[in-house]
Amino acid sequence: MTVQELPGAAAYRPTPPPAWKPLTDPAPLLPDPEPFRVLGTDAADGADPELLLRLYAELVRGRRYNAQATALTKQGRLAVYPSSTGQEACEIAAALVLEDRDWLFPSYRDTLAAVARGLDPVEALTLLRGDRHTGYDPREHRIAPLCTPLATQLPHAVGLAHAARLKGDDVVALAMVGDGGTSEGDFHEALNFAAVWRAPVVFLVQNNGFAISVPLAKQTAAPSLAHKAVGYGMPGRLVDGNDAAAMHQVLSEAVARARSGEGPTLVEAVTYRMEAHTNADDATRYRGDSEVEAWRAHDPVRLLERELTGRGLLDEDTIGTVREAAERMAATLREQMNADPVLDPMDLFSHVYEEQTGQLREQAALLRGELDAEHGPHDESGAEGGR
Amino acid sequence: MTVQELPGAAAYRPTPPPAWKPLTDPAPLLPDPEPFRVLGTDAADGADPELLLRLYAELVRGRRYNAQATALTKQGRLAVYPSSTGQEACEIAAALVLEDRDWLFPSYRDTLAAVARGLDPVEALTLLRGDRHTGYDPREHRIAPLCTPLATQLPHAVGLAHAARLKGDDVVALAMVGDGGTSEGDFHEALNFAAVWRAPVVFLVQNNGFAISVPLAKQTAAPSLAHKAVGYGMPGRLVDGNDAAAMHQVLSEAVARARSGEGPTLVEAVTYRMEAHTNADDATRYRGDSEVEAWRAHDPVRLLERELTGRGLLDEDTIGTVREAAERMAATLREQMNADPVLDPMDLFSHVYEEQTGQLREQAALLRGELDAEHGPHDESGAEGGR
Amino acid sequence: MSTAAVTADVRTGRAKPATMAQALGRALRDSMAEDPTVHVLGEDVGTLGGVFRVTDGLAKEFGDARCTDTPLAEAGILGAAVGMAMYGLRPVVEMQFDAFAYPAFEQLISHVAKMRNRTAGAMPLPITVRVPYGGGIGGVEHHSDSSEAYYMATPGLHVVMPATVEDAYGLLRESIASDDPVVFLEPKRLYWSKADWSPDAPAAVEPIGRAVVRRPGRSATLITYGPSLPVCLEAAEAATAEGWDLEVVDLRSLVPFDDETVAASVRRTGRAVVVHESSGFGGPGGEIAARVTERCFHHLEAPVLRVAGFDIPYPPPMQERHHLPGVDRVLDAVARLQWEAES
Amino acid sequence: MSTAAVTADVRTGRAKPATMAQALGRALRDSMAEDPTVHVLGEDVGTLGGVFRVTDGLAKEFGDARCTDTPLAEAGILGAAVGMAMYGLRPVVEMQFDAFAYPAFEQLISHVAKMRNRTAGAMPLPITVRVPYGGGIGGVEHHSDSSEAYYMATPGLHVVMPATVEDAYGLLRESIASDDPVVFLEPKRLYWSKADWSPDAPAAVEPIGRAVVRRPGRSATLITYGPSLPVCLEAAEAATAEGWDLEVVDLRSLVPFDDETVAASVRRTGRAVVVHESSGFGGPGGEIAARVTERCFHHLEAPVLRVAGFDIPYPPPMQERHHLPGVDRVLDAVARLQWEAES
Ligand SMILES: Cc1ncc(C[n+]2csc(CCOP(=O)(O)OP(=O)(O)O)c2C)c(N)n1
Ligand SMILES: Cc1ncc(C[n+]2csc(CCOP(=O)(O)OP(=O)(O)O)c2C)c(N)n1
Ligand SMILES: [Mg+2]
Ligand SMILES: [Mg+2]
Repeated sequence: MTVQELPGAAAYRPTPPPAWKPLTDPAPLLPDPEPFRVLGTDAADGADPELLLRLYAELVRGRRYNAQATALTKQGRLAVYPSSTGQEACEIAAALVLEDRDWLFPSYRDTLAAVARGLDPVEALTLLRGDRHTGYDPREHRIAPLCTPLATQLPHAVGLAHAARLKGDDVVALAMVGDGGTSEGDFHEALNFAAVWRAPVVFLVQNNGFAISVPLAKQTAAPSLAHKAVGYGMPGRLVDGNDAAAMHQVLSEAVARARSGEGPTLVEAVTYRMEAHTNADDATRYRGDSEVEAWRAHDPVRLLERELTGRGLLDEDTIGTVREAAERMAATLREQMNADPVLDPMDLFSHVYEEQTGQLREQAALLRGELDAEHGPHDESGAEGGR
Repeated sequence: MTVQELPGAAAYRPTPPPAWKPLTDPAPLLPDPEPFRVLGTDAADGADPELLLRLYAELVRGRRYNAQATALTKQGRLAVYPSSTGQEACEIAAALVLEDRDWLFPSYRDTLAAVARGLDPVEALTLLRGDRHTGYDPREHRIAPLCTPLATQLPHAVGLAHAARLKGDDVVALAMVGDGGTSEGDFHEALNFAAVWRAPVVFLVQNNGFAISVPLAKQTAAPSLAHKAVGYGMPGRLVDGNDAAAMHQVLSEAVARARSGEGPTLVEAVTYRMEAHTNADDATRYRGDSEVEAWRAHDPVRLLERELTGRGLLDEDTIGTVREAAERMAATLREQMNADPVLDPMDLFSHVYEEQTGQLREQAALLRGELDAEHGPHDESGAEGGR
Repeated sequence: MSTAAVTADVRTGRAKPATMAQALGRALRDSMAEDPTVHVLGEDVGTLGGVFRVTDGLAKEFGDARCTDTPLAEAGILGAAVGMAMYGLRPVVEMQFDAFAYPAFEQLISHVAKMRNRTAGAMPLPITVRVPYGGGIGGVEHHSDSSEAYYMATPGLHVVMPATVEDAYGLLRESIASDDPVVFLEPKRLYWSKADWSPDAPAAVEPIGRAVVRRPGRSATLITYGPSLPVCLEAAEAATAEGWDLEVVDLRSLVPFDDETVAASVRRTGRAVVVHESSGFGGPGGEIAARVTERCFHHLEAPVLRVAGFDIPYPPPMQERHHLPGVDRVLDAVARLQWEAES
Repeated sequence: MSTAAVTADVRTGRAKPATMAQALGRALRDSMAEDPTVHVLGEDVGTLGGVFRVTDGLAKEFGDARCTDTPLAEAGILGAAVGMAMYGLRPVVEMQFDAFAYPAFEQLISHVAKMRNRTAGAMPLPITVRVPYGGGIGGVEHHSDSSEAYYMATPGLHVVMPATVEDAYGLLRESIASDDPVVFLEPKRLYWSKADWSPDAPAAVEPIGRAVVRRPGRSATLITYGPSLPVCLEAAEAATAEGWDLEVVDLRSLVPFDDETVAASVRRTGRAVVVHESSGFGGPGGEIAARVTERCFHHLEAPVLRVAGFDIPYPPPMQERHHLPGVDRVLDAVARLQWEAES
């Protein structure tokens, strides 16, 4: 249309832009200004004691698991371990709010969530031991492979949840990511797809204050990470990530919301990474003791322990039993991880494609020949210790 | 820290999460629920008549430019043209609010903004004619190359604005993107960097209702695209994109804000693409006439024309003068575009690197030989008509 | 003939002229009809039917849950497809143009290509990524890239490139049926190429991984694929005037690579030229020439030569004919195959 | 010796043992000191000094506006660097690991590589993208990719790979000074390799684009670069026991590629093996073998062979030694160079 073709001024009625209608009402999407808490508040009165005790036992076990895994790096039994010490309430709640048929999408830091969901700790740790990329069948456990490229697992969770919904299956996906990971484009694209598709997904951001050495203030200028939700048209929730009861409640609500077809939720758990980024990291380079100490006073295990003790739900005996169980788990793990995994080098070629290509067959033959020359042709499998 | 190492229960003081302090106050960041308007409202009283007349002349010229460029595709003089008909108020305002030293980052649809900024229309159109990727020196005009990969120009604008700020230069970057482009990861990353760095950038989203055939409702579930701003900690503004006075005011304010060191702003202009996506597109496949007609009643040129006429600032004579100037521009453009561009095929090898690599020299020699064989070795330059 | 009219003919089943775009659309349709887990997703694939109209009619026939217009974000699209495949669907993703697949690169390399391997076979991803690719259609910047070098260098991906209408249908059906991820490169400038083709009894084609001799010959072998096949066939015809009888091998897939067919041809002819549109340096031609030489060294009368796009960013439309390997450039390379050594 | 102690020595100027990581850090420092437009940006490059400590001390010495910890988003980092370069800065971007450069692929391919060309030379982008790359350090999934095939196939990028401490310093200085974008691939497992090196009078090295003969020999040429250079030198030593006198050529850059030095060597020796860690299929070896064969066909006693990483996703740490080309695999390839033909 040229200027000449415009309708005459007489016929012209100025109006507001015709397409303007807000897609959703922003008010209910905004997070409360303070992280939601249960422990130490009146809300704790309504909490189910059994659930609290279960959470407590899991937290203690989780703390012990983290300590044991870190110890295994010192003994050379794990190549690397990114500890979730201090973040156990998030890890445990994420695992516990899901039904068996639901899916968990952990990041590389979330072996504990996988273990709390029931995965064998050794299977959860093969990636970090260095013998297998994924030590378990994701479909059997409905736990996606531990994901190292940050935030890339989030669109997977959306696609899976969407697929389940299309099939009419009652399945929710819960995807975990760090504060640093929220800066990646994949975070944005995943949340947008989820909201547009109303996919049954819960996004759990563990804001532990750092991405390796980079503090949150260099990561975002947002009021909170939960405030990002409104930009996608989904609700954002802010929770005290060290309060296991609060975490359990907020995640349960988000899961229920997803399950009922109302779509995704973004949950920001405010927590803290008590250890270095991994055993290979030196946290003294970028943060002081006083910050760590301040957080130690807000420890998730202690927070719940105090609540339970104060209510008379926990005595020394029970604490002893819980700790013993955790110790047994640790001892088993230690023992299992002390054995060298048995690896077959020929596996390198087994799963690249459904059917080996010509060049893979050639390369397999080459390696076979090398191994034969090394071990003698009698060693049928070529299997050997991993180290 | 294992459970065993935890401080005794007596010494334990539960506290709110130590790190919790909102980075910014969300309230001022949220856009108003209705797009900001000036024309036809009381706010128009305060508008500068000279500015309104200038905007009007530019809108008419812009409309004519769009019509002419579309006509050139029919005559085979442009390979393709993505028209901004209906969006002229956005294009013109974006160009006019910038100082000479500022930078414009246009998307592939924004040749009009570049032309309104003073770029020779032929230079602006070489990309779409098909003779050169970028027909001008971006540094001379402070207009980045028209950007085809959606949203990828946004981080460039941030980096440039940041660099200028580091150098102490008073430079603002204004970057343009479509509603569809907001779904890309680069949009997210750019806005986040801008906010964290407090870079002097204005992000202008032209929400024209469609990304090719995909309507906004399939693109986002957000209350508005401007609501995304809060997730980055920057203010979001919602404007009637067909109201040139409103566009000019809001963008001017955002530019001033950036210039004063307060950081970036996200502006969503609610507008409509009156033509098909490009001349190659068939819009009847995805939208009906009634929607287009509704928007025709809200045409940016007419909206301003009516305001000016109503205020007695515009008479038939002035309208005639303005239209004549637009016609002259169109005639010149037509004429200039009727000439075949003169191209040197050897240029293919001239600007890949500062210095040609060995293989480029070999390949240049090969082409040279072919051209000599074709035209005879007397044709020194190898230059030839482009079609 | 209008697009609609040709389509109508295609649907009747009689062998009638059909374009490659139509055959591709029909392959999608037939795969979706046969297997309810096949889902198409991408930008503008639904209501519009895709910018090349390959997905035309699918949303109407199968609903937009089966053929979905997504938000505009390629990493999100492919990432969502990964999740859908994890749940047992068989997603077919359309990337609108070659260069617009790059935002999805991380998802493709770090997840799509690796998932089967990292889960020891437990979770293969049957995803087909359709990429309209290559030049010759007058596209502006970023609309004409040949990106096969990136994909073929990534273990875990299949890389398939049809060059004929029959293969467009057959290879796409097979790609969708494959439990492995396939990058399916559709030569844009062949979308409107036509062949007599019967949609209801489409000719069976060789499986993925098998190269096909499109023209037998004895003097030298032209090794090619996708958009360069017609160029090579034309060159072979023209070459008869010079007394050369050229064999033309259509690779049809870069991964898997059919060493047998290619090497057998070159052993027979003793000379070879690899022809592709992608840049030469670091492009497929180097791999192909090296493989052929490893296998046929003592049969070679001359080094395997390469005719490829120049090592430059894809030029503007008005310059593209200088960049694209054409018949003359192929014949010039054939002429450099040291024929004097024969006498 | 602790890292700090070695650094102290490096700063005194006397030739003392220095690691490649230290030489790289020193190159950054010297470039920044000399040219105020040089800016370093990336994840953890500031306060932490980078996960490999290459940028250690830079933020302290130059302030965090010159050495900046960015938000965690690789496309954003590289995209911002593009804008900074447009304004006249000279950004040096650190990608934390090879696979974490993939999110920035679109920015790299569609902008960084093309900007000079698309603006007809008006707006070159002097950006250096440092990528710690390759395996052999026991890294888990996604931490050991060799991605040079992607970059070398992209016209407009330089691709540089140091293999020695001296080159690490010299090539990085030159890359930063270059007005063209450089993908600078730092072999992770050589970060801690040492040489006697004088930081205040660093030895001048050959410019980018020049290959260097690291060991002269007459029997055959090993063509290699980056992490595989030490393997080849070791193989050449071991080969003397078999009576082979191997020449070892260090390419130092894939783009530009030094055809002259490589071809001259192979013409002399008549045999060649290309060795690299990157996957073989579609990897640099094919291009190199093809180029060498094109140029040296009648001098070759055997086809150019390739020893490369297998065509598989990079394996878990406990399996990586089977994947990485080692001395034996190189020697086995040398043995297959048809020596019997000589007699
Ligand atoms: C795409 C990508 N870029 C960079 C990295 C390297 N890296 C691993 S962990 C990490 C920090 C992650 O921080 P955050 O998301 O906050 O998670 P946290 O470590 O705190 O659990 C970085 C940069 C990566 N894994 N993936
Ligand atoms: C990364 C990328 N993906 C896809 C495309 C193809 N494409 C060109 S324009 C367009 C729609 C853009 O919509 P919007 O951002 O709303 O801008 P508009 O066309 O409405 O101005 C698409 C999908 C592209 N140019 N870049
Ligand atoms: Mg973190
Ligand atoms: Mg739009």
